[in-house]
Amino acid sequence: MSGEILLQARGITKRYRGLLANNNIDLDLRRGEIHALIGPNGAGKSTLIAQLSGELEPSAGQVLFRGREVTALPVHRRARLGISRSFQMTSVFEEMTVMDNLALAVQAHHGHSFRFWRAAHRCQALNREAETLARRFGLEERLHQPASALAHGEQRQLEVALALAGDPPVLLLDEPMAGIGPGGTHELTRLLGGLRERHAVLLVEHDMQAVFALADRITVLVYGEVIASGSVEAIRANPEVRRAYLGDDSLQEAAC
Amino acid sequence: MLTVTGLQAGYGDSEVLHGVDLELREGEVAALLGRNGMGKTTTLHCICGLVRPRAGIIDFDGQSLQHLPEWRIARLGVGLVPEGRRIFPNLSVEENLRVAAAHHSEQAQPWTLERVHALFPRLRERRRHAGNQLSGGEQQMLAIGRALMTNPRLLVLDEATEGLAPLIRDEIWAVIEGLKAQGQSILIVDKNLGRLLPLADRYVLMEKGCVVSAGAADDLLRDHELQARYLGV
Amino acid sequence: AQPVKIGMITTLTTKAGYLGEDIRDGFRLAIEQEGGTLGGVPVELLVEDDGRKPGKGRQIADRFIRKDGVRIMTGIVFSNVALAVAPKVVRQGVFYISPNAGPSKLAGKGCDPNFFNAAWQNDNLHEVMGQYVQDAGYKSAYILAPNYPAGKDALAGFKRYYKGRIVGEVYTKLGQSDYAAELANLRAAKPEAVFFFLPGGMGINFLKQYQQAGLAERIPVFGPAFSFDARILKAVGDAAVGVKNGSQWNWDLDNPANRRFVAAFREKYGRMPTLYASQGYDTARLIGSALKATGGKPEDQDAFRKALEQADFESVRGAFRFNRNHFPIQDLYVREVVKDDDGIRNVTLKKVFSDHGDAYADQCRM
Amino acid sequence: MWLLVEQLLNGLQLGFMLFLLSAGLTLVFGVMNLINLAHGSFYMVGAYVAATLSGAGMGYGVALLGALAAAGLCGLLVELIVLRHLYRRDHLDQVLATFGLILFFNEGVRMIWGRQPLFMQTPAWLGGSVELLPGVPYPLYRLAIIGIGLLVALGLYLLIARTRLGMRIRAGASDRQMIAALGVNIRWLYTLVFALGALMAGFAGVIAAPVFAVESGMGESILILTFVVIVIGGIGSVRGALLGALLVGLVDSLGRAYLPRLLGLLSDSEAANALAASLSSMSIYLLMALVLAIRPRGLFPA
Amino acid sequence: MLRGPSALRLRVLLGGGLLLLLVWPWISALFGGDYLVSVMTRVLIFAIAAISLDLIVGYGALVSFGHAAFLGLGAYVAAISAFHASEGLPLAFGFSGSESLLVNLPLAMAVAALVACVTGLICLRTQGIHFIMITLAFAQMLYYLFVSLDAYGGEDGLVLPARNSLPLLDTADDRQFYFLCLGLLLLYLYLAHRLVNSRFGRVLRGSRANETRMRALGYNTYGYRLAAYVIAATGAPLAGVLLASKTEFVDPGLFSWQLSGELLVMVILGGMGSLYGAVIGAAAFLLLEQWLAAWTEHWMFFLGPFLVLVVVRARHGLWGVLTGNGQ
Ligand SMILES: Nc1ncnc2c1ncn2[C@@H]1O[C@H](COP(=O)(O)OP(=O)(O)OP(=O)(O)O)[C@@H](O)[C@H]1O
Ligand SMILES: Nc1ncnc2c1ncn2[C@@H]1O[C@H](COP(=O)(O)OP(=O)(O)OP(=O)(O)O)[C@@H](O)[C@H]1O
Ligand SMILES: [Mg+2]
Ligand SMILES: [Mg+2]
Repeated sequence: MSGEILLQARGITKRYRGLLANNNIDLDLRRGEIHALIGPNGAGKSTLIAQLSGELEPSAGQVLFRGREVTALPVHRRARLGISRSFQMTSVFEEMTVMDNLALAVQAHHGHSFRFWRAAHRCQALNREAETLARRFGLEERLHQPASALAHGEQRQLEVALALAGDPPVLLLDEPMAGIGPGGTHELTRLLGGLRERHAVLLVEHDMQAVFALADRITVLVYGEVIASGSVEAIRANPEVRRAYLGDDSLQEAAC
Repeated sequence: MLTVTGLQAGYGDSEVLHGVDLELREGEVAALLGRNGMGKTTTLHCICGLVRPRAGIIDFDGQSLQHLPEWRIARLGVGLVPEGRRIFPNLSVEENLRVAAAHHSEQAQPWTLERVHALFPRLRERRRHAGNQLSGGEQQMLAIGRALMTNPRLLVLDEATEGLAPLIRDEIWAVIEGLKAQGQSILIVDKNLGRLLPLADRYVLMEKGCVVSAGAADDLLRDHELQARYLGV
Repeated sequence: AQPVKIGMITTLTTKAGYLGEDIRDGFRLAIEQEGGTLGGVPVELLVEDDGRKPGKGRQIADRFIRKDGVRIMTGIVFSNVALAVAPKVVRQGVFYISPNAGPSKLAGKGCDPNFFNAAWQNDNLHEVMGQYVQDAGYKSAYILAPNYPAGKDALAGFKRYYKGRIVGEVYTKLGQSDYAAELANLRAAKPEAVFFFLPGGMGINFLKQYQQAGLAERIPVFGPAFSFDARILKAVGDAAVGVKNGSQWNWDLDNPANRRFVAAFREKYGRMPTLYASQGYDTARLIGSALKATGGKPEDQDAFRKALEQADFESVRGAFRFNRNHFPIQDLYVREVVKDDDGIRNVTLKKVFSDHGDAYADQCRM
Repeated sequence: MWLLVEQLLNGLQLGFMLFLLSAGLTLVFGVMNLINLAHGSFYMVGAYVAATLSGAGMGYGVALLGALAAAGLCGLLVELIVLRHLYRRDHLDQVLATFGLILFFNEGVRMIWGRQPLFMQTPAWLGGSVELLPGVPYPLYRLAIIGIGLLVALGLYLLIARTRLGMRIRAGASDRQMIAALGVNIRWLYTLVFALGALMAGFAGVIAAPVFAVESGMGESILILTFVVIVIGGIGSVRGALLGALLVGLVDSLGRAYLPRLLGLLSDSEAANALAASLSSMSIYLLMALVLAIRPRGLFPA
Repeated sequence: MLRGPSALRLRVLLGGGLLLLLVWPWISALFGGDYLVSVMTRVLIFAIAAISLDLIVGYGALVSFGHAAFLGLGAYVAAISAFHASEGLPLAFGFSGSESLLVNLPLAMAVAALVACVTGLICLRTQGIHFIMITLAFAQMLYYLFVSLDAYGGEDGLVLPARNSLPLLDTADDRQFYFLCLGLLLLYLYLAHRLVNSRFGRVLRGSRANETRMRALGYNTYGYRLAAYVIAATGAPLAGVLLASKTEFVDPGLFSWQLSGELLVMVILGGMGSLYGAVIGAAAFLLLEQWLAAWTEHWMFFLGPFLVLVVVRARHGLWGVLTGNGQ
């Protein structure tokens, strides 16, 4: 609990006509910490991520990055500051190759792209970084295939890889494990675990095995409200959380 | 009820399935397993007519499906819960269900809007929302509900519990168990072996577009070496 | 000997395609009547569609001259195409004899020894209506035309001879189809007469809607012949009956050449000739007269020009000669649209101008 | 004062006329996600067939039915032969193909009917005028257009929003394969919808024939207007098409009616006159640019 | 990316095409005079316009239905500038026009860039069909503006005193003018090629494929799009100035949606997103139109189905057919 606070949500509220999707949510993300956000479907997790990343404008509340208010900044400005996200619904560049996908993500972190002359695919710096990323996610054999030709699980891996490009300090991961097979889940868990030192990670995930293995802190969202926040043990033991979200046998399930 | 023999299929120049065989009897639950990208979805899509097989026979109660268009197959009673949900974003939740309503099997107790609402009360609460205004999990429920509304004789579930909260996931498993108990035939792809295998009658294990092992689900449940080799667990 | 090539650039496509068609058909009729010759000289007619686009017209002219070695050109329907094509063509020593478009620029300052117009100067048919409406004693008029140079010229031409009060002068969008708003304003302005110049489909739309608005019985309509040729009348139907329009020609003009032309045209094409057809026919015969006089040698420019200037042919509109700017001096008539057993058609009402020239000849330094 | 009312009516009437065309276009475009530039061709076919039949002495009813059948049939054939292959393609492929169809239809009509415009009589029972306002007769036919437009709007709305057919159509628009996997014969469904759209265009053609010149190429100038309408209204919504059409109709009519006068107040010169003319020509484009600048997805995005 | 065998095919195609263009004047001399030179000059000019359109349509998914407006602007700048120079009338800011390409070309591009900047700011707020229509709207406004510019001929258009000139070159000579156009086309093709393969080009393609993701990655897609729009808009006046010089005539028809539509047709017909496709498309469309029109006056009746056939049969336009990437 000691790392520097990178991203902070203060009193975030989001209303969709009659529906209160987020209600007065406070949340800190610290460097060196994986903060898991769990909650039933429709609790408002993705909505919160969208507000932290800037895709959605909160109805009320503020988002602070390193103590500076960024609530009014558009998505791309926040991404430049180093707030990066992955999408729950896979969102990759379908007709481009895996290589181009990754290179494009890397390129975003190499200053502006108003470079009209030199051939982009010859830029070794970009290519190397892209290849490294591909290797980390086991996509190296797929580098020259269009993303649309990847199986669902591979696309999910690409999705997370795009978010990780350029080593952004804040990572907002919306169900990175979803769609990834049992074996892949293990590897991804290891990979995310390795991110802890240098990043602040917000992890939304329904795979409790992964959450319990990774999270330093867990916040539980139900019907748009935070009902609990604390260590893994505290949350696992919290009867309210069990009733609203975990259910009773989820622990055995996770164990398989 | 369903017999697939020598199924080959691919996309463009690449061949993805190199001869898949599988079998499912009336009232059974079969699990299709394999790591990412091994061809599970492609197999299911061939059965449902979304991908045209290049070779092989798909026999569904004496009807061969491999040349039929997808809507004919659906009318024969194959209901699909697709990977990635594929909810109609511009229809309301209720319309998503109603648009699918049909009776492709003569069930004593057909699925109706009420029964689906009873199964997933959340869908009743959200019934006026547009499909794209649902959370991921809600969409998943809707996709299952939608497939049930066609009253299929064979329900095909592709990663139906992806992205669901544990509690809901449990519910879905319970629903699947309930469906099985009612004699619904189900072909299912899911990564959650712990829940799937005890429920399934038989399994088919795929690796790079081929079936590497098949048999009774209980056997696989006990065979940890096989699991480790082909599923990485 | 090689036949003399005549290049015809005209508008066959777009909504206005039938204008070019009639010019072409009239022209062809003349050739056919002389057994493939004009003035006894074998000719070959090359026809191409300009699609009403000036750029395309220039392109075709280019091809005619360079590829086919054409020395005589004709055919253009629209002024803007003519303005783009004709000056360039005549500069290269080719004769251009216009069967239709006669913009003021080419009649005045921009006149050229090699440019002839066998039809009229654009303003003529408006001027005759101005004079007629003036003579008929209408005290006020509402006038309208599309917002483009020919439209402005049209209203200027009308006003040159009409001295009554103009209670409304409206420029509409080119290609407009709905005129309800203009008609409502028109009704409110309570004019005694309406003069309009709306070529092609625009005129059809206007007249139909004019009648539907119940104005036809109340305020008489006047216009140039362009909106009242035989083919348009078929499309307008009863709405045109009673309208008076100005023209240099009509099917009932009583001269032998015209009688022969009308009969032959009807026989060959199965329809009444229009003014455009008559112009195409006359143009062909004018060229024929010059070919005859020069023995089929347009290369001999001075001789050929001189022969054209003589205009030594029997025009279907009676007396015909050229002004010093190579535009016609001719009689102009007012026709009335009537409905009788032969359908809806124009009958000649009155000769308004005799030997009428145009307002721009003085500016021509030639 | 009455003049203003009359001009408003004119605007409404023009709007409904545009709506009749836009409705079919928005159906095909918004719902099937297909850009069909040849929509105007069906309008033309409708007008030509109606004019021909009524010219041959048949009654208005026969002409109407014949025209609808012809336009619907054209739509059917076009869908079966060409567009069926293009649903999954880029919009621009559809643009090119339907552009080709325009050329084909325009020239085809010219080859069949010749180059001169055709005539169609207003049906006698809709011929006269009614005195809506004291001293201001209003053509009955134009009133009828308003009424028909309203009916069509209502019918279409009900079809799309309330029926199962409408639901299926909309579902197919977003995920063709998925709706097929639920057992809907999407091919025929789309053929049907397309033919329906063509039919509505043909209907608009029949309505327009007595008012406007029936000529080859009559579809294109109005097609652009129609696109303007559905873009302003918001694509794919019948409500948007209706409001867009009315807005365009009003702005265009009122612009033509009052701009010259307004500018005339400022200065009574040729220049003011010319300016008014060009401004009123531009008015609907100005309107569209304005609407889209403020609401980039139109007024009522579906 | 092209697959192995077609890479060779590509070289052969490009080499052959270039060779053909280089010797074209002599070929056409064999076949009845230099008229064919003039035809091909037109093709080259439209190819430039089509390439500039392809830059945004094929790579940025910005389907402009008003691209002809920039072509028209270029043409009018050349014409007006020459008109003032020859009449000796001052134009603006103490500038009294010029008949030199060296002045008019940059001037035309600057004017187009300026207009593109202003309209682009508004147009790019929209997407898809809305973008198509709002670009059309601006082009139409320009069209009506020029229709009502009586000083420059209004609807009748304006005749240039002569072709714009260049030092060391006699532009009035058709062959020299042909090679000028060819040179500019090749130069422009090269520049465009560099552009689409640069980092900027990649960003453009990314924004086309998935804008949400691009923004989440940190790209200000609006800015890049605007830049692309302006860049494309400065290419068209190049063609415009040349076209005005070639025909020595301009008219508001250059702004018409029909011409914008034809440019789009060229790009799609040739195959979007491959710059060579735009060249092929321009050539195919213009030559086919010429040839068919010379053959029958009902040429549209045949051109239409041909276009349909290309779309239905070939996925990536004529260029796809040529390179064997068609299906
Ligand atoms: N655009 C929208 N309009 C109206 N309601 C919306 C909209 N987007 C989301 N919602 C509603 O807001 C609630 C929160 O959605 P959100 O996607 O944040 O849930 P979530 O916690 O991410 O769920 P899941 O775990 O299933 O992905 C849901 O009930 C959803 O129906
Ligand atoms: N649309 C497509 N085009 C080309 N190749 C594809 C396409 N869809 C899938 N593939 C390829 O087919 C193979 C099998 O894919 P499939 O989706 O059947 O795998 P899967 O077993 O369902 O994987 P996952 O668990 O990740 O969903 C993969 O290698 C993938 O790259
Ligand atoms: Mg979510
Ligand atoms: Mg799968």
